[in-house]
Amino acid sequence: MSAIELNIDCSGAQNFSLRVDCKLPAQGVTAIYGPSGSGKTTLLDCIAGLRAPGADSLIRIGNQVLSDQNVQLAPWRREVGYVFSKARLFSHLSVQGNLRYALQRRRTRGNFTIDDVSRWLQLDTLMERSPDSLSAGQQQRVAIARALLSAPQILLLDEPFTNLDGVARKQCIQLLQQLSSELDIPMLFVSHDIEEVSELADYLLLLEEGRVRSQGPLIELCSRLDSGLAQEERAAAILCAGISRHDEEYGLSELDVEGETITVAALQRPVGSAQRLRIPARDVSICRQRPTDSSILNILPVTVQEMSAIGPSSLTLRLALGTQYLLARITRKSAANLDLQVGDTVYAQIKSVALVSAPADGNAPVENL
Amino acid sequence: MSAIELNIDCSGAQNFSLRVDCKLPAQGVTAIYGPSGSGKTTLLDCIAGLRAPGADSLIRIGNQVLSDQNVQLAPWRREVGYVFSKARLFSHLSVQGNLRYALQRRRTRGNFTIDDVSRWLQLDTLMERSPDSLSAGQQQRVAIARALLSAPQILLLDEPFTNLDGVARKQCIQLLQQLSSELDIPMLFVSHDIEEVSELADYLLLLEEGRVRSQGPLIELCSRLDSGLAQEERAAAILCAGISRHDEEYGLSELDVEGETITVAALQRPVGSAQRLRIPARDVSICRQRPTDSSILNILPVTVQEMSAIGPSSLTLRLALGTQYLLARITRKSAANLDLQVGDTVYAQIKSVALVSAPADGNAPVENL
Amino acid sequence: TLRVAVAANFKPTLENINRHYRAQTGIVVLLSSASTGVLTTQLQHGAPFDIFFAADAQQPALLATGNKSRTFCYAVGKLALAGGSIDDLADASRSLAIANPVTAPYGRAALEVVSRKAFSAASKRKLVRANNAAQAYQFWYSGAVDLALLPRALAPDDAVAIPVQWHAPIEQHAYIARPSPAVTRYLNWVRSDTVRSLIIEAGYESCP
Amino acid sequence: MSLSDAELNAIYLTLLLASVTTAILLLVGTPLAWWLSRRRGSVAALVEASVALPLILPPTVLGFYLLLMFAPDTPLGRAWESLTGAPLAFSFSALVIGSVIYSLPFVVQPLQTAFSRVPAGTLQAAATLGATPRDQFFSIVLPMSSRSFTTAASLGFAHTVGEFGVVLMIGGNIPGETQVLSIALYDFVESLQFAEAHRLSAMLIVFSLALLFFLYRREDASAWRVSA
Amino acid sequence: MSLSDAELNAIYLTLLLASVTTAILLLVGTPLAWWLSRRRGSVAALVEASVALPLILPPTVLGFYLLLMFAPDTPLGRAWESLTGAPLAFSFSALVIGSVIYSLPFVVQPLQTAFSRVPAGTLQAAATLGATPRDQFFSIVLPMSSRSFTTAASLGFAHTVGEFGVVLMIGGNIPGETQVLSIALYDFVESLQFAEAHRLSAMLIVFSLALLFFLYRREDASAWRVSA
Ligand SMILES: Nc1ncnc2c1ncn2[C@@H]1O[C@H](COP(=O)(O)OP(=O)(O)OP(=O)(O)O)[C@@H](O)[C@H]1O
Ligand SMILES: Nc1ncnc2c1ncn2[C@@H]1O[C@H](COP(=O)(O)OP(=O)(O)OP(=O)(O)O)[C@@H](O)[C@H]1O
Ligand SMILES: [Mg+2]
Ligand SMILES: [Mg+2]
Repeated sequence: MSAIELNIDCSGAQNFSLRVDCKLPAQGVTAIYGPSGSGKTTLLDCIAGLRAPGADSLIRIGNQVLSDQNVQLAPWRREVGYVFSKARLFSHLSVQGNLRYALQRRRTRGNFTIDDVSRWLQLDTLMERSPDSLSAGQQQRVAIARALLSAPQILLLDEPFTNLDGVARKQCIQLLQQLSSELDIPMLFVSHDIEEVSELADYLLLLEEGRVRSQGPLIELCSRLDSGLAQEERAAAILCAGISRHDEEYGLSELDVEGETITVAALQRPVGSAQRLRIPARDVSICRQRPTDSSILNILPVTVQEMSAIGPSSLTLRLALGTQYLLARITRKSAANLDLQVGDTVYAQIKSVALVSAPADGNAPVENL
Repeated sequence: MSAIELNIDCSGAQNFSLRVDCKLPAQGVTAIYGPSGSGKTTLLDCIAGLRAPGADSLIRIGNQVLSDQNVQLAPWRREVGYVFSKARLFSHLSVQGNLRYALQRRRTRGNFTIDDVSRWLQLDTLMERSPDSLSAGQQQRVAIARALLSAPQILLLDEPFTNLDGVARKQCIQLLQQLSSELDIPMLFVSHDIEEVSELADYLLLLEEGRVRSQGPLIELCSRLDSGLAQEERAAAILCAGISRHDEEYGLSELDVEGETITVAALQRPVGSAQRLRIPARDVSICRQRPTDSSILNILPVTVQEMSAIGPSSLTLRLALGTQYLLARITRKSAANLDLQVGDTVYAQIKSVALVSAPADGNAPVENL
Repeated sequence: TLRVAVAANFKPTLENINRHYRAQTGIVVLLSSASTGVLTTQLQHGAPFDIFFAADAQQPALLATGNKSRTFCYAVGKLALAGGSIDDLADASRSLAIANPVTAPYGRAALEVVSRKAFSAASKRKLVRANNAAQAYQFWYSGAVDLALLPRALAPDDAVAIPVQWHAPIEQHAYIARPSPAVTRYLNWVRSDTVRSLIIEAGYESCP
Repeated sequence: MSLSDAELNAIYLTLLLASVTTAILLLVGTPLAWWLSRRRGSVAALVEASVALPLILPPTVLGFYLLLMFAPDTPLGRAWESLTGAPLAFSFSALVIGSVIYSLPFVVQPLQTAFSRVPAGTLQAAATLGATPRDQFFSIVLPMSSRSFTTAASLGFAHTVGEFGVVLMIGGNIPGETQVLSIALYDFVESLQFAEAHRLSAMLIVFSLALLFFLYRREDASAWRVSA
Repeated sequence: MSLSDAELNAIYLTLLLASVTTAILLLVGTPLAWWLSRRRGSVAALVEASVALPLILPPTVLGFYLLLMFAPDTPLGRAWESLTGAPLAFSFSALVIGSVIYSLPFVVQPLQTAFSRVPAGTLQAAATLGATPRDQFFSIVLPMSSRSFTTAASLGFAHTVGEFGVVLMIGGNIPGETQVLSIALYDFVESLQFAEAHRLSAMLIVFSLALLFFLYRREDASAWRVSA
């Protein structure tokens, strides 16, 4: 498997410095997550060649070296697509002009047209407009379209969805997911929104004060109680499942996870396809006995594997479901009431409507139950 | 009660036009919510005097007319604080220079200093820096500080939290809440994030294609199934509660809502204080009988008041709890299984950890259970 | 103090004259030089000059509007050829600079010389017109032209004198702009034999 | 290399003229450039064209027309004389006025371009903070255009130092009053005193180079710079 | 109002000279301004100062030094003559060279200011799309500086039309070859033919005003404008 290799030492203002030495997968989507000022943008800038890291730094994507002791490829040779956090459109060109600019300089990969991206991102009616007359969200969409059209070897996205509304954000996420898998372009994307991250990313790089706090596949990192992610208010576990049945009567689909069934809103994909599920820790509750007269459809037998305190009043539980893991956040009081211990087998109730599904491979419409 | 009166007709590019005729409360926080390109920024620009609406337009705040047929106050006379979606800092001044700029032109209200705001927004270490060398989130915080320092009569915020990380966002929201109530400055804020909206706003204005889709107090609008908000994936109801007891052993506080008890993470406020609670619809499940061995602490008896289909597979329920309302999202299948009917009395289970509390009046630390 | 305006080509000579005057009387004379045309225009519009030494006779006459008592001849100019012999004037391959015939009397005279039949062989040559006599000298000095027809007063010592009959006499007149005792005293000095010999020494002839 | 009294005087006059002219140019040119940068349409275009006009007239000719305006028997000349008691033509004041008119485009045009490039959003931000247009101008536009002020001032200053056609015509080359360095230099060349001319030119060049060099060398402060 | 042949010729020569000079100025000045706008430090400051230098020498004096350089027995003069077969001094080419040197600062300085104001972020965006610096320059910097090109070109053009000291010195006022309009006009004033001078000036002014007016009138397209 080819990798993105980063060994970067880059200093910023005051005594900030970015010091990163890591390998990231060279396919799929990697999220860069971390507090404001932790060096996320600096990292992308270094990869794009817009900031010059220290002379010993190494930046390699697959077998292409972008920068090492000997070579420092100029930004325009790096075949890097970059969606900046402020759109940075060319104000002297129309929207179409901006897109055409990218197209005229496009690299070999990819063969979609301006029409394609403008359909994907709903830019048709904006084509003749000047960037200055666009709303913030419209500008952001044009910037994404422009970066896509340049058919890069890798796509860098700096908080690309901030100005988009819920619907547009969803569409964008889905689009990028598809493109990443269909065109095999790796993407690095910066976000402050852990939900966004877990919907789009396969791999995660956590930055803190210019250092790597932790890194790993999203699924693994999400359910690890020591990764920092489980501490987040919106912590969630990711499960891999397969579609086992469609229930047309109620507009539902059933998924198989480690032999158990999880019911979600109807998926438009054939039985047998793989599917990723995101299950927020706060949507999971625990009971000793399987409830019978509840609106909750998804109740899974799990084993308490680990318990970790979050603040003075709550606990995060790591629950084993076969070889996979769920997270649950409950109060210390409930844990005491239930007399919960590591090793106990309990039922995890998941409000089915809380399932957020991210297709593991393209095409499935992201519809939430 | 004084009001903000808006009667605006303002045309933009192509055939977009903003046509708004509404009254908003002149205190507290009003959120402007709507899809990208629906005219949110245009509305703020009109209020600030940065765009000139049609000649018949009326903009009045309390008893001060900013614009009508006769007067059109210039932007610099409007005493409007504006946090733009792109920070728009003065690049020739340092951070401190930017803040001082606002201070030197401040209006009569408010008497906090640069030190105060820089403490609130953690700008101390950035004071000497040039805006260009700040990260996106740092810039945004400086912009908020600058607008606050100008001690405006009204504060306009255009997606002010987009570049902030989770922690900073929370702090900012709390800060603005406090300032709004302590200094009695009304705020209009634009956001794409319904969670942000329901945490901060008292009142809501929903825009769609330049028209008011609906408006009203957040609490009312949130629980109305026809407002559009209940359709959102993240729909939530807001409840007003009072603190009734602190449970020191488990770090919890008990709240009284319509005679029922809701348990949340410990609140640092005296028994008797009022407290707002946000309860996402997807966190509420229904059962016919009160479960006994569950980790869920909050189980309330409610009456099904209304049921409305969301997509092919789910329903949103409006549940009456005394004079207030809860929302619950369940699958059609569950409803069928439970044979749920309007008028039924059932138990609503709320995962206590899902409670997001917004203090109705200042000071309480926002800690989630 | 006296303010005296002087055409550029006479300036070095007049400076010399004034040095003597100052040595004798202690009176400082302020010299302002420019082209005759400029100075005339300035005098027409109130320039604060007492006396004006022009490079020709017309412009003082113009200023005096017929009042002969305000003008007088102070020198007669001579031409000299720098850079070659008289025969070279007939050689079209040798470039020649003259002062502008439209504005400068020395230019007019030089044109008359060049137009003589004897030099018609070179009538097709490129005639470089300097703004004034001094510039014609600069052209020659810089090496940009081979020959220059210059006022004797400006020409280098080895320049060849041009016979005065070859062109109309170049009478240089002065105009008394603001008569006063000081002016009269100065003019008396200018007309003295000492000065006349200084003028002749500088390469002019005395007035008829 | 010693200087005669007349030369010292000329240098003094030149520096005085150039400084006064540049100061006035900035005072007059700045609001004019600001106005032009805010306005579009025919009136502004006409004003803009008129500002550039002095450029296309040869300086002596421009000087000639100015002389026609300044002469004691014109309305302007009369008004000036009755106000100040001294005639306008051939005075230092006339030189200043002439130089200002002549060098105006060199100051107005760079400033206008700079002003029109201050982002509208930045000014809007200042306006919402309570800055009146006047205040916006002084607190935002001016400091953001400082580089163009250097350009404008140095072009204006240098051009006034070097300019001689207008000065000669309306000043009359009077030593100690209106004889500036450029005219003195011109005089040397005209009277074929080339050695003197070389000496004066060399001085002028060295001095100006040094001045301009220090003007342009002002490094901008950011030590940390973005590449690309 | 009829024109003599000589005048028509002078007009033609003037327009030719100004056009050629402006074209060369833009060709030479643009890369120079670009280089200066990207560089900081002493070398750049020195170059910048040198570009501004021709301004401070009176045109005739500048012309005199240029003439010394152009004469047939100088290296430059010799090289030119052996290349083109004709002497450089008093040729149209000499006029062009002189005008270019004299007007260079008016073109370089506005362009340099404009170039240095193109936002770094915009160029970075272009670079990540694969634009080489050259490409960035032509596709981003040039179109974004169009307003400054108007300024630069009009200052350069107008200044060449009006300039006569240098032209007179190195051109030699040869009718049909180097006698441009400004010299013809100057001649009228010198020889006190004021009526002729007025006529020619009026023509020049009307023509230039019209030209500049149309140049400056180009409205920018946005009908929709933000106030404040
Ligand atoms: N151009 C610059 N010059 C100097 N220092 C900079 C520059 N840009 C950023 N920094 C500093 O480097 C650090 C990291 O900044 P960076 O922009 O990479 O943060 P970030 O993780 O992208 O934050 P955010 O989420 O707020 O965008 C910050 O302390 C910032 O102030
Ligand atoms: N300066 C402008 N000139 C012309 N049209 C504009 C301008 N700014 C915005 N518009 C148009 O007006 C409409 C509303 O824009 P506005 O910026 O108010 O949207 P918004 O609700 O703020 O969207 P977003 O959430 O994307 O920021 C859009 O169609 C937009 O293209
Ligand atoms: Mg960033
Ligand atoms: Mg907006």
